[in-house]
Amino acid sequence: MSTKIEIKDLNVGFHSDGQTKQVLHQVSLIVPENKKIGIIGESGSGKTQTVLSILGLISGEPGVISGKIKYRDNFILDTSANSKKQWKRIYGEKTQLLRGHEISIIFQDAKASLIPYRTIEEQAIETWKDLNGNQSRLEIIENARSLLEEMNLSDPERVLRSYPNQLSGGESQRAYIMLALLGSPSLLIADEPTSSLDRENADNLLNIIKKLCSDKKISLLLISHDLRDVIEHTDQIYVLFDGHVLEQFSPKNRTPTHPYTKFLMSMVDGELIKELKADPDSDNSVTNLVQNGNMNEKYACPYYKFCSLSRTLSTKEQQKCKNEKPSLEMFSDNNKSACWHDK
Amino acid sequence: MKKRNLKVKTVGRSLFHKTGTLALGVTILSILIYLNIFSHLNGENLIKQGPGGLPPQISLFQDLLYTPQVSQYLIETDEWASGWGDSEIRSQLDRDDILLLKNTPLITQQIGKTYSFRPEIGLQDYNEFTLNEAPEGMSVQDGEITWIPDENQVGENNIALRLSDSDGLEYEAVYSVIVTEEFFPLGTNRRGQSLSGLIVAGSKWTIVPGLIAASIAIFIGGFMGAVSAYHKDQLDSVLSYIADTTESVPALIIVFLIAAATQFNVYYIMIGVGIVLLPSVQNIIRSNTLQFVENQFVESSSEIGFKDRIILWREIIWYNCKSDLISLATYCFAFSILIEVTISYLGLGVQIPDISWGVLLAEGRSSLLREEYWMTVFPALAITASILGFIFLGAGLKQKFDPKLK
Amino acid sequence: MLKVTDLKKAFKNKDGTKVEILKKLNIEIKKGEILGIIGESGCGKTTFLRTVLRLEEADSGSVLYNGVDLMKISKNEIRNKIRRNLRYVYQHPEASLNPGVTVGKSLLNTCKLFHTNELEKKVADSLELVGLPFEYKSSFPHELSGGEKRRAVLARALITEPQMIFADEPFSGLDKILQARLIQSFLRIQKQRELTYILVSHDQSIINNISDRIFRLQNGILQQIKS
Amino acid sequence: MTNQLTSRSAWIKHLGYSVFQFFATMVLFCYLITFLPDSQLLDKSQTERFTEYLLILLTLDFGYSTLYGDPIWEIVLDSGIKTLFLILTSIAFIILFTVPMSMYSAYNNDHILSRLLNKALFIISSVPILVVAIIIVALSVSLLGIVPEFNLFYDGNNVQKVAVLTLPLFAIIIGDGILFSIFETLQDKIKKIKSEPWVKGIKARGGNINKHLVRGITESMIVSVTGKISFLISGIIVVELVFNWQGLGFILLDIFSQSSQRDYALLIAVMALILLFVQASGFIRRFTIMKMNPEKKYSSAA
Repeated sequence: MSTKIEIKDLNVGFHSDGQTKQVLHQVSLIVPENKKIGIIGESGSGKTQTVLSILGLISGEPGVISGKIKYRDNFILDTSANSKKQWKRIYGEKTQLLRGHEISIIFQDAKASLIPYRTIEEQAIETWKDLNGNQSRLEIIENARSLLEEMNLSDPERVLRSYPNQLSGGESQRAYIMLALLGSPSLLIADEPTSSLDRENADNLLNIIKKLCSDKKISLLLISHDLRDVIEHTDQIYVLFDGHVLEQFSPKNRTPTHPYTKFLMSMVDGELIKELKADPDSDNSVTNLVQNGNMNEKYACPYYKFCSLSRTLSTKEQQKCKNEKPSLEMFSDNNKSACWHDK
Repeated sequence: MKKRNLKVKTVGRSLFHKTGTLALGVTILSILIYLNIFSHLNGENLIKQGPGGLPPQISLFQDLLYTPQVSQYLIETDEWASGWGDSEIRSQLDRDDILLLKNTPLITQQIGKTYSFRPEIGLQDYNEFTLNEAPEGMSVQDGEITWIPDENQVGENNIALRLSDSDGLEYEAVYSVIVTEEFFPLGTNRRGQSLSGLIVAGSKWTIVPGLIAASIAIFIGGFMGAVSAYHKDQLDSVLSYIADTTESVPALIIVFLIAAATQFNVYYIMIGVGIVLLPSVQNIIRSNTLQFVENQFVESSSEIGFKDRIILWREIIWYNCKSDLISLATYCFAFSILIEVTISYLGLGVQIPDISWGVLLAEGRSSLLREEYWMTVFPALAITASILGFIFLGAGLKQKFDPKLK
Repeated sequence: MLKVTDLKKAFKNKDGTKVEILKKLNIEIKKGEILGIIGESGCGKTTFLRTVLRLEEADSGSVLYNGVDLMKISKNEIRNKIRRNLRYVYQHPEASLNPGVTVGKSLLNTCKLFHTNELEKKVADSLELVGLPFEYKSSFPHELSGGEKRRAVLARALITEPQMIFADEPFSGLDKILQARLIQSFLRIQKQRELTYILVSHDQSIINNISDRIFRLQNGILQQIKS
Repeated sequence: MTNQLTSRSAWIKHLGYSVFQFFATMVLFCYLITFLPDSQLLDKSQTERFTEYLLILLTLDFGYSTLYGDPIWEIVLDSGIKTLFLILTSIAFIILFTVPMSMYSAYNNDHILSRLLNKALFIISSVPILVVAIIIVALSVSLLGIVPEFNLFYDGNNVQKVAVLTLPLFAIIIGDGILFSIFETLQDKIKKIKSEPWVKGIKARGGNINKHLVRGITESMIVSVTGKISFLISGIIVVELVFNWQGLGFILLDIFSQSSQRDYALLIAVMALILLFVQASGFIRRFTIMKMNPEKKYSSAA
């Protein structure tokens, strides 16, 4: 089936006080047509940069260092094709065309992402004009109201006419999603939409997004730092840690192998906490959360410092973790994981 | 409680190198304090008396700030009156015909110091010049005039240089040198008072008035701002309304009013300056305190067991607003200098027998028309330097005490 | 150890209608246990904690702590005697640390309120207890990371040797690894100091596994789920 | 309630605030001038003087000026226009100067040039307005050979006319740091807007943010300039006196430096006009804030 977005070996870095800090290392990602893909990653894992690179919004120097991004079947970014100046220009132009029309994004805090001094109606019209759509005002408002109704909003009329600070949390979320879907995009990126919500509100927000995407044939790229969001609502999950893709698995068979994903699973299911509760002072392999190696040294495997699996291995195997970089290609069936010892 | 980031609104910005500004501020402040004490000790004999309107005796300043009068004459002999006496006729030459002296001569000298001047002659080919008229003791050696004035040559001494060009025409350039007993580095005003002495005496209005204005503005303004922000009740809206009203009246009018009402007593006027500055201090402290009151910080402090008084005055004001208060205080000092100079210039502040930089500027204004710039330039420099000193002091101290910038 | 009977609290919102947040709450907390309270955001769990500790005045009901009814005694008495034993860790610790002063100084000021001797030692012990290196004594809150700030606030709460810790969403908003380590420290400290925890959160995956007894707070009343 | 109704009542509320503040200040002013010692009015008690001044203020019949002879209305209008000219043109200059500069330095703020710009402005702005004015006069005398006096405007050649008009404006703008403070507020506003999450949202939706940036700048410009009017007028009074510009400041000084038979009616009239300028700009300021942020009417919901 045709792919919507494909990222191949993407490297992104930033200058910070002198040296260049690389944020994304050889990240590869495929979002197939009409599918829901999840990215799980904690703060500093580079998940936001991956999303921004698709939209061409990475600011700062040097930004995108190398890599390829393909949208449908033409390249919007190909650093190997031609000179830096040329591919940067093409990259800028193509993403400019995609933004809003083909790909749209909803950020973390819905209420803060709405224009404070415009009513929702005015914002819808402004968004539509920016995309130089040709519909008249009435059509746009009608379009917006039907979108809001689809998200089972009790009184779309009142929401359309009011300012963001008059709306409740749920209402501003739905209004924000409406604005994103107004340009009828073919790919919706949701960047941590549930991070300030409790479990229940998060679930019904994600259900709304899932329903809308499947009805309108929009493929979804969901980014979250909470594993439960991604497990229940997506078809394929990429695990990001410190700019590296550590694992790619589908939640159906629920058997991730990489120690980091296992650690996240144990936190979500609570086993680790049960063990900690049983004996807080024990330091068996699982509950020993101490650091491997020393703090500011760089190791080949990005997760080595926190990896509880490597503590149980012989020093020879540990050397492998420290010096040879595990790559995503070594995989069993469709569960790719970048670890030497987890098979 | 809504979580709000703790961006504290501060006055001024860290534009400059931290220790540099502080060092500069401290040096200027210490100079001012030294001048204050020095002028307080010397009192009367601080200001030396000399000839009126004397340009600065430091040669660099004199060249920059004063173009001396050099009158030029064409000398013709009148055959008819050959027997009768002075047969020479001087006809005035103005600058546009020819310029006899290209460089400007020094026109002042102290007793006992050697006066030397090497004139650059404007004529193309000329035999060397001779001194037609000169005070005793002045001699010319290979094109350089040298002379050591003694005590009975004090006052104006005319010097005339006689030149003749290739085709025999004779010219004369006449200028005068003023000899003084004392050394007047920056020259004197119309009444012959040494400008450097006047500036030192005038410096007494830089520190003390600022103290009055700053203490009123900082203590009362800070108190009102902190209390009204912390208790956020009816008091808050009343105090803010008063601050808004006081701020709506232009500061200078309040100062004029108080000056006229208290017969130009500068210390009362400084109380007025304090009142004028009070609203801005109050608003800044109020907005800083509000930021703390609105998030959990105050409640968590009271949960720990601190009394309200301690939370407001130590936890919020002393720990966090100290740097703002300091930079506001130094601004008050700078503003009080500015106001004192302005009202003294306009005649509503320090009156004539007394001395202040504003009065000097006023005198300097009239001498501007005679192109005597030193009476304006030096007081202006002194004022700007002291104000800049306080502002740099404020910026430096603020960076030193601001916890955010550590 | 702490018995809450018939606690009631209602809010008047803008258009005058009364909203009953807490309707006749009854709960008894035994010494040394970890009690978890789950509730959606906005169900009044923070109000419950604040009214028990009298940071907010309840409408009616009594809170017995070792026989003393906190509702009856004066604010000063609470501040001098009770506050040191019942400590409250806030939801956003960044907002409860004084940004203008070093961590060590904050701890010292808190310690000075209730103790007079060996202040420096107590500060060093509490830092070491929560797993913060000693050098952090002289660093400012804005120099600390999210996890470290939470540990500094915990150190400030522990310095007065309390018996009970009320914590509002102590672990939310942290990376899983930091969260695990913080939970581990919480549990170790509880073992070491025989503390009683009252943890309030909307995140069931932590509360279910960490607490001995769990209550759900819904439309104003507390139901027990697990004992 | 429809939007129009709420905005009209808010409009009236702001107007009421300004009018009340105007009268409160004027009454206070009338009371304060009773403290001015006046050898001619020794017999009159303060309360009598106060009631007399109040009467003048409320009935607005100022009659003839004892200082200048002709009717007060004429004097105040004539010099009022001159001062208003200075106020408006200096504001225009400030806007022309700060908007491009702040746009430039906000867009490339760590650029060496914009940091230099900040530093230079910071130092220049701490030079008091009096000193700046006198230096400008000194320069104009030595370089242009013109003594900038107001009457030159009538009988001088057009070079002198231009000099008489523009030199005071430079003094007003450069002196007392008004330029720097407005430049700084604008710079912060631009940076703040660019970092707002909803601006990033618009960019991500392919919209352009320029109209929001322009809107933010105009609002911040109007609010900061009108907020600084009373500070600006203080500066203008000094410049009027240094450049002998017969505006309201000139009259104020004449009245205050008199020691007896002060022209109190003229003083009240001049003060009233100055306060009118201040209150008008205060009203514009509050009105702009209300108009530019319509959501402020509704307190933020849960």
